[in-house]
Amino acid sequence: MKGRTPFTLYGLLAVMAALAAVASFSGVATTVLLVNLLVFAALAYSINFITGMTGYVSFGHVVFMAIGSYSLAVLVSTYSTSPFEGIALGALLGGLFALGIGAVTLRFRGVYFAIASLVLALAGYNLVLQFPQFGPGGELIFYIPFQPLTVFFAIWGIVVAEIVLTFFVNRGKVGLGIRAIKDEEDAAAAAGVNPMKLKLYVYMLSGLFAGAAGAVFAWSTFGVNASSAFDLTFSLQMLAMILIGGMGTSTGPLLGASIVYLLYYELLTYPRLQGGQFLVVGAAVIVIALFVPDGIVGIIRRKYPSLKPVIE
Amino acid sequence: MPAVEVSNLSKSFGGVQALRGVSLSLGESEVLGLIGPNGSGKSTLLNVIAGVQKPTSGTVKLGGRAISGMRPDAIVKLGVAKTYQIPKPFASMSVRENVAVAALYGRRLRSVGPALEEADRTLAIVGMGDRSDLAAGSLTAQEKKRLELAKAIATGAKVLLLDEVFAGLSSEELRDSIALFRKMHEELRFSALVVEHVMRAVLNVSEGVVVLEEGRVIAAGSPDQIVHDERVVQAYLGSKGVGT
Amino acid sequence: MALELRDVDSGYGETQVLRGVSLKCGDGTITVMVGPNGAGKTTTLKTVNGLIRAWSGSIMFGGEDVTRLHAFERVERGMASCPEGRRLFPRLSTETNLRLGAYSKRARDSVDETLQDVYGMFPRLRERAEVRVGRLSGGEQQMVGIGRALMAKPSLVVLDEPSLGLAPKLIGEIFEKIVELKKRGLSVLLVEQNAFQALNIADYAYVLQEGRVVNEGPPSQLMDREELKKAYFSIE
Amino acid sequence: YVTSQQGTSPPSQRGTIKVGFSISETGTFNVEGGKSLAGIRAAAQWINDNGGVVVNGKAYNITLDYYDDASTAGNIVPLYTKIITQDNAQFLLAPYSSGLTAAAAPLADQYHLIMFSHGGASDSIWAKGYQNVFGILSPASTYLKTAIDYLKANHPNDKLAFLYANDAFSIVVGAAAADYAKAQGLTVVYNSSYPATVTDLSPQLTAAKAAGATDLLGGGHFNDGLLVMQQLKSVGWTPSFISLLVAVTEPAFQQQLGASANLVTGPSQWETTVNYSPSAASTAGVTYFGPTEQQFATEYAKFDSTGATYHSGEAGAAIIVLADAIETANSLNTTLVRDALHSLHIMTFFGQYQVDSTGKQIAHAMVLDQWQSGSLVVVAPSTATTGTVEYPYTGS
Amino acid sequence: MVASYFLSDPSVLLSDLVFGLLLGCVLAVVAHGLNMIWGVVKVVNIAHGEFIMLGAYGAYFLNLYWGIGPLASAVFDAAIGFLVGYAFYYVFLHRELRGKETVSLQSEMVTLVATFGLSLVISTLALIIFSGNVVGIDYDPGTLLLGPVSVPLGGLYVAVVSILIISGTYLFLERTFIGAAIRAYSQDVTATELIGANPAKVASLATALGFAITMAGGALLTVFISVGINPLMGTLYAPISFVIVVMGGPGKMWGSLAGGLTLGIVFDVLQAVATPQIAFATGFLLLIPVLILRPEGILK
Ligand SMILES: Nc1ncnc2c1ncn2[C@@H]1O[C@H](COP(=O)(O)OP(=O)(O)OP(=O)(O)O)[C@@H](O)[C@H]1O
Ligand SMILES: Nc1ncnc2c1ncn2[C@@H]1O[C@H](COP(=O)(O)OP(=O)(O)OP(=O)(O)O)[C@@H](O)[C@H]1O
Ligand SMILES: [Mg+2]
Ligand SMILES: [Mg+2]
Repeated sequence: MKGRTPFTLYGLLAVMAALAAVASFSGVATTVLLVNLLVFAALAYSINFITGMTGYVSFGHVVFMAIGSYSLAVLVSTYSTSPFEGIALGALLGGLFALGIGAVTLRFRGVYFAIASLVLALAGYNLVLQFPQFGPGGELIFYIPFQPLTVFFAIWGIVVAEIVLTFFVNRGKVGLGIRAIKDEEDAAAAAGVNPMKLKLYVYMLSGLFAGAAGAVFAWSTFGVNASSAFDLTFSLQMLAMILIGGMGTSTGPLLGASIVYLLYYELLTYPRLQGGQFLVVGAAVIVIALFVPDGIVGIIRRKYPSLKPVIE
Repeated sequence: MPAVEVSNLSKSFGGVQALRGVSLSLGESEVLGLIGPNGSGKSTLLNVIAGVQKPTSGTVKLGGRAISGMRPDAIVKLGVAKTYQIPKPFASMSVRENVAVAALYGRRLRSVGPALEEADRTLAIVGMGDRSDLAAGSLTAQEKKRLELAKAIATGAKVLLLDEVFAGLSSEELRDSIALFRKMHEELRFSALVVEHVMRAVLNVSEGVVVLEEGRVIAAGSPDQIVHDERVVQAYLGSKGVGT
Repeated sequence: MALELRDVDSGYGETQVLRGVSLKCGDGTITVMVGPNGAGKTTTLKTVNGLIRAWSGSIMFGGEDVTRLHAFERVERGMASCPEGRRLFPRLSTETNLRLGAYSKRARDSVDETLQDVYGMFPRLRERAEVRVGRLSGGEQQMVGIGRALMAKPSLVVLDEPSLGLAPKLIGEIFEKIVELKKRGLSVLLVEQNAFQALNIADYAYVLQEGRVVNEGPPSQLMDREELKKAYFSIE
Repeated sequence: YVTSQQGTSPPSQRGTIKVGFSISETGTFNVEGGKSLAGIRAAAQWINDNGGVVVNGKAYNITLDYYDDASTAGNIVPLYTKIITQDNAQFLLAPYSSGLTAAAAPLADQYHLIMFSHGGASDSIWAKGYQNVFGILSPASTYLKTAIDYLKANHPNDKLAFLYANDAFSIVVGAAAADYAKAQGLTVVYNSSYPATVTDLSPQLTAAKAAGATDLLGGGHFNDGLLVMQQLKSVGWTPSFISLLVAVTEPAFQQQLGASANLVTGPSQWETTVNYSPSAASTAGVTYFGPTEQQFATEYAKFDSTGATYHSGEAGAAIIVLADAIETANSLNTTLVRDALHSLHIMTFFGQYQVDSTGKQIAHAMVLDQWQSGSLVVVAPSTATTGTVEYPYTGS
Repeated sequence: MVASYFLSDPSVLLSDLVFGLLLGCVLAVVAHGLNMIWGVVKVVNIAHGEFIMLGAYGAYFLNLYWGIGPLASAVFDAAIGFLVGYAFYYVFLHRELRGKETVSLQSEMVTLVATFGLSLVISTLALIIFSGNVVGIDYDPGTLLLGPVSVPLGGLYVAVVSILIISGTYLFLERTFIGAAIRAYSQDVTATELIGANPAKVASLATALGFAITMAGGALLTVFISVGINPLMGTLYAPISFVIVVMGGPGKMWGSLAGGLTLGIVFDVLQAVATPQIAFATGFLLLIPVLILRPEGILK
């Protein structure tokens, strides 16, 4: 591992550079499309930290996204700050909340953790409605100029940071410890791994990036609304993306997000499918989950073992 | 000063009293055998010392310092490592990585590279060098036990708590394993608490033997004394067991 | 012939483990298989009870070709096993685990009697009847594993290292129990590292090495009894 | 001006005006979206069949360029960017709901295109300083005004309970109504909101009853409207006057509740039964534009056999007003059409249209409906009524 | 301000408790089907809500065309659900689960995502076929007056039926061989096979039962809260079901009832003393202390 050329990282960064070039030089329609794609990729990477790496299914992950969205929306609409401050606050609060929440919920394993995270999303929705600061019915809308390229580079930066971190976490000390936890948590502790510390660390990263991505999402939609900010479908989409791409890997989330989002968007704008696109998306998700259960990275790993250094 | 000092340790699970005031001390570099009928509390004792379970009462001291109640990972870093009676390998990781985890975290190494090197050394010592790239999940039952031992050693622990690492070996393998153990002990000078039902192993590796029954120490002494202790024969070895 | 393997190949995924294994287990006899670590003993038993498929060759059980049958179908025909690692249901109680052993139709009706039988054999388990099996000690779990196999009222029991983790006193008892099973007309296929005691009760033995049967015969022919005796309790 | 004679210029030689928008055919707003879409298509079809939009003597057909936004805010920006920059739409309609409208509105300003909002009634949209966004609807804060005016005039001693959903729209409606009622000197004894995901409202209803309320106003969506009605029965409370948002004006409300729907009232932007007509327009001193009520209903039936609701009306009306503004400006230029939209004061089948300087609707009036013996009767305001309020509600 | 009415009139508290209990039973019965599938077969059925919805539509159409009441429809729904469950097992789960020693995390994720896809497909189809318009059943057996408290009979019937269903499944799992095998399956698939049970048969039966209960639950749901039946109604009940199952302890049949009642009472009583938002937030967050103090659910 040590000294091995990090092909994967170079490859991913090259892809990101290419995306930046495309976003800068092709039309606005492409740019906004890439913004959405990268928002999903950022979310997929964020849930990958906790679910992909440790196997703790974060069912209510959308709650961190909501924290980010509201951070930005409150700052921009109430205090008229720049969206960048909103992203910073979203990331900060996302990370802090993850630490606080994780300190309690990461003690629960398996389904218990999954549902503990789910109740936070359900409760969060109701709490947002309780406080008028988050707007009537949890809706805050704001008007700032439409600057697709600025939004693009904000989310681009977030994804690049996630890629680099995912890569190094996976390769490094933490990654080895986390894989041990994923397989046998008690035995990991008996080997000297402090499971809580490692889990909290990746959960914090996970919350931080989900917060940042949520903030960009609010920016790109000029507002936030309680029922969509806490929409559990987001959590499920994130899980589907990492499963389809390849759980825990540094290429998987980007692959999964691209496939799911582009398929979805293509179908959305395919005129004859109006209203029925979810049939196709749903069917595709079913087929991929059942027939390619270890994701695209998994297939490549099995079929072309020689490509391993490039994809992992 | 003894390496590990256990005083008056009790542990109950709901109604079950697994340990009832166990005291024993394990000297520096000493190998102590721990035997007793099934369910007499041997594994529980190891678990409590290693911090995997919290004692109901009593204390465990390591080099004079109380460690009872500490987290297992903290105890490992202080130099106490345990194997699982039912092996718990990190199944999806390679054998090498399994051991590297223990080296990396047990010895507080900073990066993966040196840990892998340490893992290779340890695997060579326990004779599993040729298995290092296999997924730990595909090892045989015996190899998984050996892997447990390798992990414990790789943590750099000065005190090993070994739960039935000699079980299930054929006669020849047992002979080799005993020799291996002695060699390692000579080199590494660790102290060890060896839980074992295979008497040949207990008698050959340990300087002293402690016998548990229903959570109590019922006898302690040299291997020779123990084999001939009436109570031990009665409760554990079985009258027909010895010598036949 | 209770069981007969003819020229069986098998393994995991792409890895072949067994290479042309043939063995027989006569009606009402105890057949023991010994061999070094990794020889393929467990793999043989798994192929016998159907947890893995034979790649080629055939498996006859009670005069019927069971090569293509699922594990549960073999149980239904009277083959019960206590596998490596025991495979108990950790969150169910001891008693439920045992009762589940009598799942197959042949055993269901007499479940209560068989249960008393098993408790008679392992009184310790009666005390632990209501405890979740996952919380039992290693040896106690081993007893549940053997007990559960017996609950199936089998004509053949397949045991993978039943003495593993048992106290010496109990090991002696276990082997006595196995002999008792034989007396009741059961056939036993046994893998044991406790070669001395195992061969002591065996009618016939096989030695496996690297997936092949390298030696077979009545135990008396296989090994020098005196040497074994020494090997067991000697201080080296 | 759209002539009612066919064939000013044969449709084949006409130009086209592309109106782009996204609509919720799936997701949370699928029902409202479906009704809106049918209304839009019906209105556009009617205009095209009746001479098109005439600019400088040339007739134009309205073509619609739309996508399903799945009720999801994340889809709005990519879809509208595509509509604007790739499909080259000349005018825009907003999506359904104020949240989605907020995501689309900045693009209208950025690309200097008119955007007509037909399904976003929240007042907040008009407080953001958009240049090009116009509304057709009465804003949320005025929804229950007609009902309160009625109570003030006829039953000033009633004690009012307000119970409404906690979503961006309903909470503005409810809170503004409670304030308005107090300002009118009525007694408000209970005032509470609930999340749309509520599963049991009996505690609220019991509390309101215990507080001595005689009238119940509020609601939010179809589901909770129904829930309120059912649980009124189970908690044993029969208010004298009930006015609920959204649910009441759906035919399914009456189908499901049967007799207990009788005499329940609800505010509505529009009903197929309202009688805004050219003669009503001349009484009000404004011009009438577009299809009559009857013509719209006939056209609508071709696109949706289950009948028009106010969502159909408001969305259709947006197209009609837009067409009139283009003809008034006699240009397709955004700035000129925008000026026209600011100065226009007309009546359509949907009611009056006039906006303030922010683009917010000020002339359109809400109506109050009441179920009477199995049919929905418009009981207020007087300009649109087809019957009078029956009081009190009896529960059967 | 709400709290004061509540304090001044004890019958209000009593009403809220009664309504909370009834609500709890309704919630319990819709969660119960999930408990079978998820707590027992370990399949996180994200499409749970969609099957509740289908159950509700089943009751609606039976009522519409044949005038059958929701309670009777529940039986019919259960039969359909049973078949659907079998189909579901063989289409969705069999491939993934067969040959596995235990239901691993990977398998849980796979079935989770696959059922997510299924929920998209079903709700989209439902939108196309049923249209988004809300429908409902006009079924009102009246109310029972108990002093100052009025109890809706519909709710009472549902409560009784849900308790019957829960006791039935409890007895089935505890007292029959196949029931015990179902519990065993979730812990070790290989071992289930070794006791002579066909794992596919065991798992498919559990799935079928789970679906039968889920769809029957959908029908019962239309009684107490006949809030509109619509293609998206599942999104409301699915998350609540998940919380209830964990609160009561997955795989514990009475756990569904314990979880349902807890949520029902907390929701309704707190709705009256505080706000509904606080009530829901508290009800959901209550799961956390429950998990800390009783890691395996409210029931022992
Ligand atoms: N988590 C637990 N919950 C309940 N009882 C337990 C638990 N762990 C152990 N026990 C009980 O405590 C007793 C001691 O168990 P322990 O595992 O220490 O025995 P042991 O001496 O290691 O036995 P063996 O030689 O069979 O491995 C046993 O009766 C066992 O059933
Ligand atoms: N699940 C598995 N996947 C891949 N290879 C396996 C698996 N289980 C066992 N093997 C391999 O098959 C070979 C034979 O293993 P088996 O378990 O049959 O040996 P054994 O004779 O029972 O040894 P022991 O005495 O250690 O129990 C070994 O080389 C082992 O690595
Ligand atoms: Mg033990
Ligand atoms: Mg073996």
